[in-house]
Order: sequence, then C-alpha cells, then structure tokens
Amino acid sequence: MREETLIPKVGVVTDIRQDTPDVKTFRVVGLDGKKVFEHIPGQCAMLSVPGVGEGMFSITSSPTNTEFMEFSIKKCGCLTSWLHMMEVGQQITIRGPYGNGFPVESSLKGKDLLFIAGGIGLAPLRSVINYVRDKKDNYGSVHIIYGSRSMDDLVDYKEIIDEWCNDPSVKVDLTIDRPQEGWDGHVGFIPSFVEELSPDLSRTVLICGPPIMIKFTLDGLKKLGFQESQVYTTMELRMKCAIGKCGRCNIGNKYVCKDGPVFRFDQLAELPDEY
Amino acid sequence: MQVNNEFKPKIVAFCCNWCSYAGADLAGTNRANYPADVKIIRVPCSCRVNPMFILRAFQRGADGVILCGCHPGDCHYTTGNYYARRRMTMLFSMLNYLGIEKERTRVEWVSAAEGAKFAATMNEFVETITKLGENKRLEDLRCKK
Amino acid sequence: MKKISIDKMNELFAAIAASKALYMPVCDGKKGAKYAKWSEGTEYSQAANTSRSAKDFFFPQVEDMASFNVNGKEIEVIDTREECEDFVVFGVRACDAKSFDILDSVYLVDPVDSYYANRREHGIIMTMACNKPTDTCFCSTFGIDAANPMGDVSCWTNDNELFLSANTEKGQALLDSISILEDADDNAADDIKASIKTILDKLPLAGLSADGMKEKTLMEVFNSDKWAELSESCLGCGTCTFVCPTCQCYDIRDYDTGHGVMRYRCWDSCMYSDFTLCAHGNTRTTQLQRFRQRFMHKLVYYPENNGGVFGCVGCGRCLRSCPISMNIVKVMKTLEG
Amino acid sequence: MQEVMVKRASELMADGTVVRVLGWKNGEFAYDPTPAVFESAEALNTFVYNDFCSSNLSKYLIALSKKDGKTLVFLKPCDSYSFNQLLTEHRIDREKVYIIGIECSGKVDEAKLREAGCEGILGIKSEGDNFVVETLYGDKTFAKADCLSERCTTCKSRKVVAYDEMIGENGEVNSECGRFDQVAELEAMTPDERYEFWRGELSRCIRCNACRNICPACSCEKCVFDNPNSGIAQKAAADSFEENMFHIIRAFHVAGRCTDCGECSRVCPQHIPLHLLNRKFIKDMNECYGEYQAGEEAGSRAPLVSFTQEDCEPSIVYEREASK
Repeated sequence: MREETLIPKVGVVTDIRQDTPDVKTFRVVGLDGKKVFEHIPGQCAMLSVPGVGEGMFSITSSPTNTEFMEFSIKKCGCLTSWLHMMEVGQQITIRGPYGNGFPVESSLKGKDLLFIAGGIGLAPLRSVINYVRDKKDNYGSVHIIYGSRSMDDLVDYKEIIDEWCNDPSVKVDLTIDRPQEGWDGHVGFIPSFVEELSPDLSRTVLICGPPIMIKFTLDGLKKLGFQESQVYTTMELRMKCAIGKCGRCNIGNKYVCKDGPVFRFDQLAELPDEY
Repeated sequence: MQVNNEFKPKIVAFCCNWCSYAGADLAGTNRANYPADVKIIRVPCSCRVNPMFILRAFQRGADGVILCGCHPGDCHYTTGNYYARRRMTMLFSMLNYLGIEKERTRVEWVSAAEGAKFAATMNEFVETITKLGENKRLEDLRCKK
Repeated sequence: MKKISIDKMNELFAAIAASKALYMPVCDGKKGAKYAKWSEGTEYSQAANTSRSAKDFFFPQVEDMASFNVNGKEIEVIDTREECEDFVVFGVRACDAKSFDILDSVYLVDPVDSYYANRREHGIIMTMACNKPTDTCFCSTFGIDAANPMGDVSCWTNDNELFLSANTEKGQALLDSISILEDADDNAADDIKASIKTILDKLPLAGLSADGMKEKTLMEVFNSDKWAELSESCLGCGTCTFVCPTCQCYDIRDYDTGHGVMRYRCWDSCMYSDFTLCAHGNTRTTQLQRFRQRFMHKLVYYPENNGGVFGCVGCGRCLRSCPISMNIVKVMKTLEG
Repeated sequence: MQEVMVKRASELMADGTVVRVLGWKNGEFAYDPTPAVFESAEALNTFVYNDFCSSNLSKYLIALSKKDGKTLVFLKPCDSYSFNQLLTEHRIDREKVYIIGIECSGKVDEAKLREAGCEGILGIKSEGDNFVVETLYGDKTFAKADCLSERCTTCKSRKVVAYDEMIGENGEVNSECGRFDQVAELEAMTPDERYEFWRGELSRCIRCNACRNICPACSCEKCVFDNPNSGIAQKAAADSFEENMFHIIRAFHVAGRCTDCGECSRVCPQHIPLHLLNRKFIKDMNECYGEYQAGEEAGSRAPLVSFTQEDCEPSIVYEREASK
C-alpha cells in the first residue's frame, strides 16, 4: 500500500525546557535519534498523544539545526495539557511537515526583516529568525520587536539575551505589558511600541501573536506607511487532517493547513475575515 | 470450546456512600463471601447515577450493572433515592423495551447494617448474569479484544 | 454496446456477484431505497434515488485509520489498512456518479488519501439512466445529463431490455467477463435517451442555472445580506451534509478501547458548533456563519479552486430531507435574486 | 385561513403590538414551506399557511423572545404544548410573545405521497377531502386522511393550550387517540423480537442530530452530546452501541418533558420511528406515576422531577414482563 501521511510516525521527546510558567519547549527526534523530517521555516507538524488527540504546532527550531526539532507549546487546551505533563523519554506521534512556510528562499531573500511577535507568537518566528541568522549572507539586517504580558512570559528569554542581543546584525526591542520589578526595559503594548519605534519602511515584516495584537499592529504599520504586501503573518485554526481535505480550517477558499499558514496581508484582504 | 463453563461475568455495582458501600464493607468484615467479579464504584448517592453511567459500564464490557442505595426514606440527602427509583424504573423499562435482557440491570436497597444482604444480593446477581452469559446486546465491539 | 433481456437481470447480477461483491439500490421498507449487497432474491429498486448517497462506498461514515499500542512511555503505531476487495455498485444515478469526480478532486490530489484511493481503485461503478427523474432533481443545472450517466459502465433500461456500455477499461473488462450479454447497436438506447430528455425538460427545476454565482466575486457573495434571512431558521443539524454525495469533511478522533487506542475518522458537518472550535475560541460562532460556509463552499470556494466546477450535483437529497425545507436551490435563487 | 392570518398579522404589526411575525414562508414546491421571521408588512407577501406547514415553531421563540419587542407567533395545538413546556422551563419570556392559536386538522407528510408512488410532483391541489397531485407521470388523487403525517393519525389534542387569541374554533383533547397502540404492540413482542426491531431501526441512524436539534424539549445551550468526553459527541456512530446509547439518552433526557409533538420522527431522514421511544416513556410514566401530559399547563411538575413515597420499585419492570 502507498505511504499514508495521515498515519503518523513515532517521535521521542529528548529534552523539555520550561520557558515561561505556561510554555514549554520540547525537543523531538525520531526513534533512530535523527530528525523525523526536514522543513522550511514556518511549516508545522501534527503532534499527537494517542487517545487524547492531535494538534498542529509550528516547528520552532530552524531547519539549519540538523539534529532535532523543537516545539514551543503553550498550555491552553486538552492536548497541550497532556504534552505539558510529559517527561523526557516519552514518545509521541508526529507527522509533517505541513503548510507553505515563509518564503525564505524567494521573496524574503536579500531583504531587511522586521519581526514582530507577541507572547507565544514568537514560536513560529523563532524558526525564521535563527534560519536567517545562520544564513546571514542571504539576508539584510534583522530587527526584532517582541513583547509579552510580563518578564516571565517572554518565551526563549535566555536565547534572546544570550544569542540574539549579542548578534551584531540583530536589533532586539523588548516590551512587557505592565511594569514589573527587575525590568528596566520598555513597558507597554506592542502596537504602540511599534509606532513609537517607527521602524524602517523598507523592511519586510513578519508578524505573529494574538489576533487582537496583529489587528492593531497592522493598523499601526499602515499608519507608519507600510504596505499590506510587505507584511506576512502565520495563522492557526482548528485542524484535523493538515492536508486540506477535512474541510475546517478554510478562510474563504484557502486552507490554512495547505495554502497557509503563512499569508501576506494583501492576500488576506481579499478573503473573508473568518479567523 | 467450553466457553460457558469458563464465563466469568463482569459486574459493576454502583454503591451509595452512606448505606450500601458501608454494607459492602460490613460484608467484608463479616467475612461474607461474594464473587470477586463484582467491581464496586462508590457514588455519593444512588441519585448520582445517571443512565449514561449504566450504559457506559456496559460499553466498557460489564455484563451486569447493579445499583445499590439506602432504603427509601433513609437517604442521607433525604430524597435522593426516591428520584433514583423513578429514574431507574424508567431506564430499565426502556432497556427492556429495546429487547435488552432485563435481568442485566437491577436496583437493590442495602443499608449499612445489611452486610449479609449485600453478599447474598451479589451472589444471586452474579449467578443470574452467569446464566445469561456475555452481554451481547449492549456491547461495544471496539472494546472487546 | 451490450444488451440483456430484463427477465435475465437476475442472471446478470449472479454473474457479476460470482466474482465480486455487488451492491445495488433496494427498497427500504416503504420509505425510499438504500444500497445493499446483492444475494439471490435481492430485488433491484428503480427508485429515483437512494436516501443515503453512494459516497458511502468510497468515503464511509466511519472508518479506522490506524491504531496505537501505548505501553508506558512507548508508542507503537499499527497500520490497520488492508487492500480492499473488488466490488461493483450497480444502479448509481448520474448525479452520484458525478459526485465521485468531486470527491476525487479532493481526495486524489497530492497527498493522495490512500483509504479513499484504495476503495476507488477496487470499485466499479455501473450507472443507470434516470427513466423517471423526479421533482427534486436539478442535475442539469450542473451540466449533468441524466440520460447519459457516466461511471465505468452506463446502463439504460426499458420494459424489455437492459443496455450496457463501457466507458472505462475497468468497465470494459467487467462486461467482457460476462458471457450472457448479447451485442447491441451503439444507438440501441437512443429511444430511451430521447424519452428521458423530454421529461428532463419538464422538470420543475429544469431552468435553474448556477451561472449567476460565477458573475459575482467571492467577497460579494460572502457579504450578501441575504444570508441572515436564509440561515434564520436553520437548526444546525447535519442532515444536509450527511445525505449530500459531495460533502467530504471529516473529523479524526481517538477512541481508547481499554487495550489500545483506535484512531478513526468519521463524517463531520460544518453545520455543527464544534466544527471550528479550538482552544483559542471559535472562528464560526453563529449559525449564520456555519450555514454560509456550507453554501459558499459548494457554490463559490469549490469552483474557485477547481476550475469553475460546482460542488453540487443536484441530486435533490437535501431538498427532501432538510427538517425545515431550507436548501441549496432556495439559497441559489435568493442569492441571485 | 392564510388570508385571515396575514390580515391579523399586518394589523398587529401596524398597531405596534408586535414587531415581528414568526410563521412560514412559501418554498419552491407546494410542499416545502420554511419557518421564517417577517419583519415588515410587505414581507408578509410570502407568508404561507397550508397543510404542509408542519414545523413546530415554539423552539424558535427561545431566541426570538430575547430580542427587543414582541414576536407574534402562530401556534398549532401541538406547538402550544411545546410552548407551555418551554415556559415551564423558563426558556421563553411570555411577555415577549403574542400567540395566535390556529386550528389544525392534521398536517400532510409529503413522504406519504412518495410512499404511494407519487414522484415528480408538480403541484398539489386541495379539493375537499382529497388532494389532487399533479405529477410528471400523470395526476393522482389521494384522500387527505391517507396522507396525514404519522403523528397526526394519532393526534392527542386539537386544543391550543396557550394563546392570546384564536383564529378558528379551538379543538378538544382526544384521550381515545390510540397513540400508545404501537408501543403496546411492541411491548407484546418477545424481547428477541423487540431487539431485532430496534436494531433494524436504530442501525439506520446517521447521527445527523436532526431529531435533537428540532426537538423543542432539547433546548440545552450545550448538549451532553456536544461534550467530546461523552465519547459520542455529535458525530457518526462508530459502533452499534453508540446508536443505542444516543437514542436511549436522547429519549431519556426529554422524558417527562416531551409533549409528544412528533417532530423527531417527522424530520428523521432515515425514517426511524423515534416517537415510539418517547411514547414508551410517556406510557410508562402514565402507568406508574399517574396521567401526565407535559405542556398541558405551564408550571406543572414533571414525573421525573418529583416522587411519592409509595412509588413502585424498579423491579416492576420484571414483574410486568413476567405477567404477560
């Protein structure tokens, strides 16, 4: 019988990192100790705990990482709660990669990039950021604006401080929603922070975060003079098959799992706003 | 094949916390014998058991389900078992109506002092179910191995 | 073209059933017809159509996908797929035969759905021209000719004879394997076709056209203010989706059997409130949105993605079974009006 | 009848008593009117009332009575029982509803015409006690009585039990309707026969949930079957057990609240006689706990939410079966 993508492979969780009180990052390899499959930044995989369910998660590690894949997962529902209860060595099932990914080898090549992320929205962007950092020659400068509810909720804080902030080609601006002891950085919501920073208009923007943050940030960007065709985002809706057949993750005639999850805002503007 | 000789029924007994569960306890301390095939599930009151509990037990492989509660009038919560009585009457009648063996379900009132009655009831119930054989009419094939 | 006398129908069925499982519409009590496996004594029903569609043969309501053994931290994935046996479905109507094309364009595009493909490869469709189309039929709206049904083998019948003509290699091989068939002129069924044609023209929905849908843009249709009144009385049940031959959405679920986990898929309906429910909320919270999704998918989204082919075949099942008599015909007429 | 209804509706809208009208709108064919809300006098052009307007409108009032202003609704006797039941359960605001009771002499089931071999229906004319059905394959005449919906052949009551005004004469309760005859027939069978009968019927279920969603008694915001952890969440029945379970639980959840309006059987696309499950509960409750008709008066207490100390024991089920 032919290969069936709906039948998953077994993956082993080799490392679990508590990033924030409700986000953990899981390192996954196949039974043979190698990566289960290759991917493009922004693509996703279906992880499942048999008996609990299956869900789509963006792959947080960069494809340039040849040893393993990582998934940063926020605890918010039934499946993610189970994932958070796992211990190292636990097996899960995994299938993928799914989705289109960011156009890192086409439209984004040679561009100056601006990443705007809110909360767990950093997860899908982290893959691109590290990919771009690993292939510096292909891309211009990188500006990252990242915000979260509090200092403790900044995902990958250690990596941001230790690696990104020390990378001369990367500019990092962090913000948190409310003042907090021990935080001497910016305080405020991302949309206003972006307007304040007034980033370079020539940059291509990759944005991900809660829907309400995306909405207001986009408005702000447009006010600053950015074009919709300059801004990419990545979406998430309920999915079951991840291959555009089960019929639930559509926005208009586009399926988020197959035609997305990465959309440019001028594409989204032509589609119903059912997301 | 000597399936019938080897058939060991699985029985689920929902026992109310205040009377029947204590009754089961008493049966134990009195060393009254009843088969180990009876699995007891403690519930706060017989009224806690809704029809779905009973059906779910059958789905998961039970061959008989028995509900034990305080004698009418003795409910810890005053009236719980009166409601349970009406509810179970209706459910059993419906199961019977659908052609599902009526002997597979039963309600018994067992007080905390009736350890002997508890054991006797269970013995009798297990015997009935053993005679009836495996639950076929309300089974979930997926749960059978 | 081949033919066989009506009196010998049973011999034909026996000849087919000798090597392959044979399914056909049979009378289902007093109410309509259903597909059933043929065995000696089974009576073929000439009912206008079956209550449930023929998609069940390729896309069953429930099917197992895989199972898992979970042992401590370890998981074993068991591929439960099996190659299916050859089977023949006789008496499929033109609309249902066309619905397979629509399902194909979803399930057979890359990545191919092996469960569906497996059945599709092993299934032989014998269609039957509709001698007595009924009031709820509107297949001609979508360019389907009930007098010339497609499928692997097309059949026509009158009071005396059954004519058969193969359209595919699979169909030809089947006809070649049946020795009791006689040869017939290629135009032998023309009279039947002509008489069907005259009835088709008289159907109450004969003039219905979906072309108006193509003249509007996706957003125009989506933003139409007609959806509110159309969906107002919708109950949110899944009847229309489940009887529809082209509705192809499914859900994947796990069932813990107590000694393993079964992963199965089952039909799902965009009319249900939990269809798009995820941890962060629901993208279609109102029945209006869910109702709109279903008809947008049939009339706009699907054609947009598939070269203008509509996702409806006009079988009329939803016209008969909707509890509140709301249906795609009313939607089309209202949207265009 | 239809003219009188439209006229009265227009008057009530014109004088501001109501702001909208809940009724039926004509369809594509003679037999497929859809429940609809009319917000203006002009919209009433498409208002229709005929022998095919069988939908029970009372459930729509849950949503409509939450809107601003009063809603005018036309209730048939069956619907008025459901309405009272919903009032009892505090699902409808009585102050927001203006009811016009309408007499009903039974509704026609188009499926009955098809059962009698009537396909290609072009038009249906009512002539006295008969229907003349014009079809593609010739005209046919049927006695109206033969085309009645299953539920209407054993009509329990032609009395509208809740109304602000009536159009036409109010009817009477018919206690001799024989609606439990079929239940009694089943009860008289052996358990094996009953099992075969119900397997045959319930195995046809496609779990479309039409019976649940149309049911005026099934008015929960979130149904127990919507819970994925119920194991049988509003999807296909993956095993024969789930078919049984769904139908037992569905019937059980409306037991004592079911007014026997028969909508469940009417809408079932697979023609499962679901009313026989509901009627079994009604019959049992009548026999064990005294006669009770849900919805007969608003505020009455259903048998399963009350008790007496002298109630029969569950073992009565065995005794009754044994005494047959």
